[in-house]
Amino acid sequence: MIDLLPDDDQKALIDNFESVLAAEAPLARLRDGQGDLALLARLAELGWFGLGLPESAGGVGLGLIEEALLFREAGRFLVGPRLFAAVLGAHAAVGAGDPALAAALAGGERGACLLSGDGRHAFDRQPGDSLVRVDEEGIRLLDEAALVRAEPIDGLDPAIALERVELDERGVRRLADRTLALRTKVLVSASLVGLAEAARDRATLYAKERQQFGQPIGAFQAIKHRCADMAVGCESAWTLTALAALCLGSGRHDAAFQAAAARIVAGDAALAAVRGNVQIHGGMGFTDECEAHLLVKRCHFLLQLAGGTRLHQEALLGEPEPVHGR
Amino acid sequence: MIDLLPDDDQKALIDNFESVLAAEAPLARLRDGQGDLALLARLAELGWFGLGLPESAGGVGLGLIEEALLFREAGRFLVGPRLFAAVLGAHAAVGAGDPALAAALAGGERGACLLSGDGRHAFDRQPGDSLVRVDEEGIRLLDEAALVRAEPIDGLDPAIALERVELDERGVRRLADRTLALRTKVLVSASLVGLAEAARDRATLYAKERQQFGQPIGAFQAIKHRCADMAVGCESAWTLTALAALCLGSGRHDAAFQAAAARIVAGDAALAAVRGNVQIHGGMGFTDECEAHLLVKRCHFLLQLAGGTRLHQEALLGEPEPVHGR
Amino acid sequence: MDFTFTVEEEAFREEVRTWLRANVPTEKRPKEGQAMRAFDTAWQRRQHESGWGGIAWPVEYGGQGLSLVQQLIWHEEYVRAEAPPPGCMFVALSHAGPTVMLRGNAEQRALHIPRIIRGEAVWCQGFSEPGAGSDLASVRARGVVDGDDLVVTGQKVWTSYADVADYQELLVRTDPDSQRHAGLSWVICDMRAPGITVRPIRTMAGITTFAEVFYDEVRIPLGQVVGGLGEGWSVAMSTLSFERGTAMIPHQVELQRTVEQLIALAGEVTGPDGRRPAAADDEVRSRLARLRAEVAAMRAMTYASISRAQREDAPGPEGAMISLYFGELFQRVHDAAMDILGGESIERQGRAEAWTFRYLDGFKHTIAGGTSEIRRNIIGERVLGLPRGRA
Amino acid sequence: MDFTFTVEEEAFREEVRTWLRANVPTEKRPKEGQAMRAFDTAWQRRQHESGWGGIAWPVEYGGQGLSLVQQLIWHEEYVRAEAPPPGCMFVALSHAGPTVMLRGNAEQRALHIPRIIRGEAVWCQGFSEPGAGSDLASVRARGVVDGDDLVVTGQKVWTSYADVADYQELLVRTDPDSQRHAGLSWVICDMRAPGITVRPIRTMAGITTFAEVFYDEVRIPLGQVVGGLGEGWSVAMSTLSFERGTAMIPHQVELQRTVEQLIALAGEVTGPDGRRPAAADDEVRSRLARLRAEVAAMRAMTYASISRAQREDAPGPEGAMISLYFGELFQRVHDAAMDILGGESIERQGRAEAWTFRYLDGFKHTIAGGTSEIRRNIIGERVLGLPRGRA
Repeated sequence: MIDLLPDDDQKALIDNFESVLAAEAPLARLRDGQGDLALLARLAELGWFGLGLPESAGGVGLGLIEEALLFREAGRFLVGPRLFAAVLGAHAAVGAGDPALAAALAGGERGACLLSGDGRHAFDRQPGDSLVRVDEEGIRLLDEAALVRAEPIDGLDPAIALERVELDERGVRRLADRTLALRTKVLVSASLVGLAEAARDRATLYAKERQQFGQPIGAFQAIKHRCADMAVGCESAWTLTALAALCLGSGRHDAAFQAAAARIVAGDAALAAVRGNVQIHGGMGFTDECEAHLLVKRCHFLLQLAGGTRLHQEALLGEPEPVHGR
Repeated sequence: MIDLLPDDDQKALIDNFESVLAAEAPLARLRDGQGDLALLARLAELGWFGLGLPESAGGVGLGLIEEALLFREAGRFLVGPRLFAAVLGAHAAVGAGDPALAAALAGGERGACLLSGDGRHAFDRQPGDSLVRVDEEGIRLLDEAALVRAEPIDGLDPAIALERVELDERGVRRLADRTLALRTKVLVSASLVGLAEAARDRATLYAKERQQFGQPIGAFQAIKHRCADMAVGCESAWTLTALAALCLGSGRHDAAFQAAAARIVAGDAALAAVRGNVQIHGGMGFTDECEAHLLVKRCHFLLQLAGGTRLHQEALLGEPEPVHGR
Repeated sequence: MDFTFTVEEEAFREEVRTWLRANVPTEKRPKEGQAMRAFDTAWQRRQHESGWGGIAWPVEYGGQGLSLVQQLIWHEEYVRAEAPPPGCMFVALSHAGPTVMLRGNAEQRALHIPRIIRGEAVWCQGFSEPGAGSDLASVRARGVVDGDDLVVTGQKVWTSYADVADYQELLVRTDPDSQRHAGLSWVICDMRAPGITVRPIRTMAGITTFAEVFYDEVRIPLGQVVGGLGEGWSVAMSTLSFERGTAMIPHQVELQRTVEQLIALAGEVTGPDGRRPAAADDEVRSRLARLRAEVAAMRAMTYASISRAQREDAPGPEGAMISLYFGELFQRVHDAAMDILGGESIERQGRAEAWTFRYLDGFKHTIAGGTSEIRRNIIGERVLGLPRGRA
Repeated sequence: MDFTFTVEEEAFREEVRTWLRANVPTEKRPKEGQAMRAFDTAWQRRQHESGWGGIAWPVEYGGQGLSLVQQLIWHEEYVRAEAPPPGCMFVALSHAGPTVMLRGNAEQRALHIPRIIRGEAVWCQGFSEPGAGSDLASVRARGVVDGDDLVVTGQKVWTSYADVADYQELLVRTDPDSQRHAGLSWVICDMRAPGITVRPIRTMAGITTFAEVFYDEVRIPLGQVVGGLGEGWSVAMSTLSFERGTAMIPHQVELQRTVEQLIALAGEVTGPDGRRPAAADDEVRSRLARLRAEVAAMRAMTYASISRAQREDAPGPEGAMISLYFGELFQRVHDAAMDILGGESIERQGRAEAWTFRYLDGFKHTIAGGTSEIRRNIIGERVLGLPRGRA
């Protein structure tokens, strides 16, 4: 069965994600610098952190594709990186045979924060957090004690509390296998797609409404074609991200190939879309008041979250060509 | 004095080049596969090969900038690569203290053909030719005897007779200094500019004449903006090529920097323009009958003539930042 | 959402692979003329006789009526087996035949359908006209009713395989006062009828598979009009829904193979530094990885298109996204090939031949069947709902 | 054609260099508010007192009346000396002052010109309006003649330094029935007049040098109208010919320095492979070389523009080419910087600070003063003569 379109259950799930986030996560919330703590507590309550976690670990037991649908919507609404930390941390705990920790992370009783792949930054950290670090080799779940030094610094994305950190990884608790590194790529890709789609939709809407020289600016080919390119970027990035999620979810041989490819295509699509969205908004897009810049800043954050694009390019070149069929 | 615009003498020279070539070098001539031999004999007669050669070697004694003006027009009319061979060969002979050979090459009494920088190809070779090979280090003037093997092959540019060759460089007669390698870069850049300008002009003309959906296609932004990009490409490439010619002509410290930079910018501008010209011509541009493809093929030839773009990029990075002033 | 193959589909793949391995012609396909026609029709005949002719055609017309996934499997294995392209059989199998099935009368169907599937009749297409470019509705070739005939005068262009075709699907204006999409008729034109002149067009890649076709009072019996006089636009459009999600599959599979070949090429040729293989150069590697990722995205878009086709009757404007993406990606792949070939990129022989040919031939992919500019208009207006405006 | 500096020009360069070395302020320039105003005006005063104020201004107005090449030399040395930008003095020196010189009456000149050159008066510009975007002629702010005053009501936007300015060059519609370029007037507005409200605009880069300005029945004496009522468009345009080829010089010299700094940065940070410095990576090298070449082209285009200005009175549409090229090149340079910074690109502190600030701030370069789209229209229509058409 080849079906890259959501079935009815999945459609309902998407609608649910969207209606909750539309109500509770307007982008205006990002200006208070609270790191999305309140929103994330609410999402934990709704059970979203455990969506793809086995029921034995207190999760909902859905697949990676459903998790990707969640991160796509989360990307669209710029949900903070603690979502990554909770979901990936819980999966890591399951993989390491600690369902109680997984349940605590998924339920939000225990906090987790994400470290950058190179271990140099912590994002939206809270006292008592488990630390989650993912790179090409796999995932590390660290105790707070592993943090030798943490210095708050100004970040590009004003909605994320950034720290420069130094780690003592002798405190590493668990090292899970490579599939969690691939899962991370898929979820980052999905978030990038959501961001790209948000940019596409905002640019398109503005191009329909804004009049200049006597017609909506979207009637001018320079604008229309740029929006069209965003649409193609979103379509290519999402379909490939969905394919990667399905391949990894079913343990296909080409999962690593598709996951790296998805991250590359989604990264390029998102960067082009968020930048194009500023340009189409013109002078308005350059202001802090317009939300276009929030998408640009989040995009650069996501592009570094699990290593830069060149890293994924090397990973992709290291994989064999996928064989058709199983 | 900073003046990148031609003075009256230079304007007269450009007009002369253009009127002769417009009359004697219609692109239709390139279909007969004669390698521009007749045209080049005529240009030799007119003294064009010796334009930048000292009078003591039978030349006209003008500067490199005038030579660049010639190669720009030659590029526009796709004059064959034997022009490069004759001009560069004559300069090499002067540099090696052989004014008689220089005069013979400049006068067309002695033939010369160009080899690619990597020594693998010969272009439009005739029996008895001197062979001219330029790379980053300098220029080599070889006797025909240096040719161990020459195998005619099908080339991308149908107007240039292509051979795969093997050389025995023990027969190298002269090795001139690096300024001739830089001169080659400047002249290749000038030819690329001419080609880019030809593409810009043809695309613009077609966009004004061709009607579709009830108006000239040049009124559509997709076409108009592509033509505008060609115009900017031509302006940037020509002004930099002229600057490089002036710097090298007057022996400025930054000549190598400007020459490499010109070759990079001119190469990018030309490739974008010749490809855009095919696209703007639509279905017509895809035919053999339309001359647009001749520009594409010549562009790829020029891009390889003195080494690919990456080679010039490395050369540029090897130079210090130019100091302002002298 | 799902991406799995059933046991039956896997068995089907094995069957296809086995048959192709044993039956794909080993001789080289002639590129032009009657030799090419003989090759292409023989290959169609062989497929038909073995039960593989017309994989997308309904069983009642002698086809295989395969599911979309089976068609995907067929195309994947077809490219993998290096089977020859349908060539001059393409229009008959993928466009004219389906149109006659859908809109032709019983007599038209009985005459033409069996001859196509058996590889006995070759068709070409006569839609585009000189000067019309991307504006397909601006048909000027006239068809005047005179007794039992339509008398056709005018010109068509970009007709592939016109020199070897038996029939042409021809769009003419039969109502002289009509504008744009109205007043057109879709007729079956016998390419041997008096008054037809075929003039080959040489392309920038040096081949002559396209032609101009001139009509000087060509008499076509009214019985050859399909779908009725004045219904031409609707008839021409009806075929579009036949192919649904599958049209781009062969292109996608082929381009995927091309990128893998390019990666192999980069391991063989000397790189831009003149010392290491191209594949050792970081800039080349970055480009190759991006192309590999993009061709994977093209594959995913194709699967999404199949998914849509499984649910909907008519294809949506999303098709323009795949066509646009494919055309520009094809060109990026071959731009990279030219750079990787470096000094060899000026050759049309040996290792460079296939690459430089496709580089030149590939200019058509952003022009033919709708330029990239037109496709961006379609996406902007029909996918995103942006206003048409005054340009 | 020529590119040489005379002995006199070389001596001039030496003189400029020596003076700048001794006089460039060593303290850091405050980024906002009265502290910034004090800094910028003091620096202008110091230049003026040493005979370097108003290098492009005619001698009769207290300027230096330098030749274009001398101005070029000044700017090259100015950037090299890391001298501070003119900041809040920019509009007065480069736009409002020259306009008053050219089109003001004797009284207006006597009042304003000396105060500008001495760094005593700060000006801002009130041309753009909300919603007008690239359509500069769509001025809606009204000026109604009432006795000896013009009573102004409306709104302006994108006014730099409005919060510290003494005066504003203000474009209002004084003929309510007029359209587009007709019926506008150019007036000198005292920023302390009752009815003016300044609201700072924070940009995506986090700074507030722009503002919106609101006018609620602001009374401006008719004597402050420059060039006569209804002549506003012609007055606003007349300033354009003042700057001629020199406007882009500081940008060009600055960007050249930025690219060299980027090359240095690539030698310091770890590259995309996590092991070698970025400068060892072929892909990074290729991009850096291209940027270095392009900034050299920008320099050559600037010289060509100076060459044209030396011969012609009014600047041609070629200016749009440099502005377009600069804006997009600036962004490419900072895109590369973000990639080279890699993991550090998400910081706004330390080594990354200047780069990430300029990356964000640089979005304005394809928007402000004419978007890239508008500039391409101008080039297409006025340089190439393409038709305006219906979009």
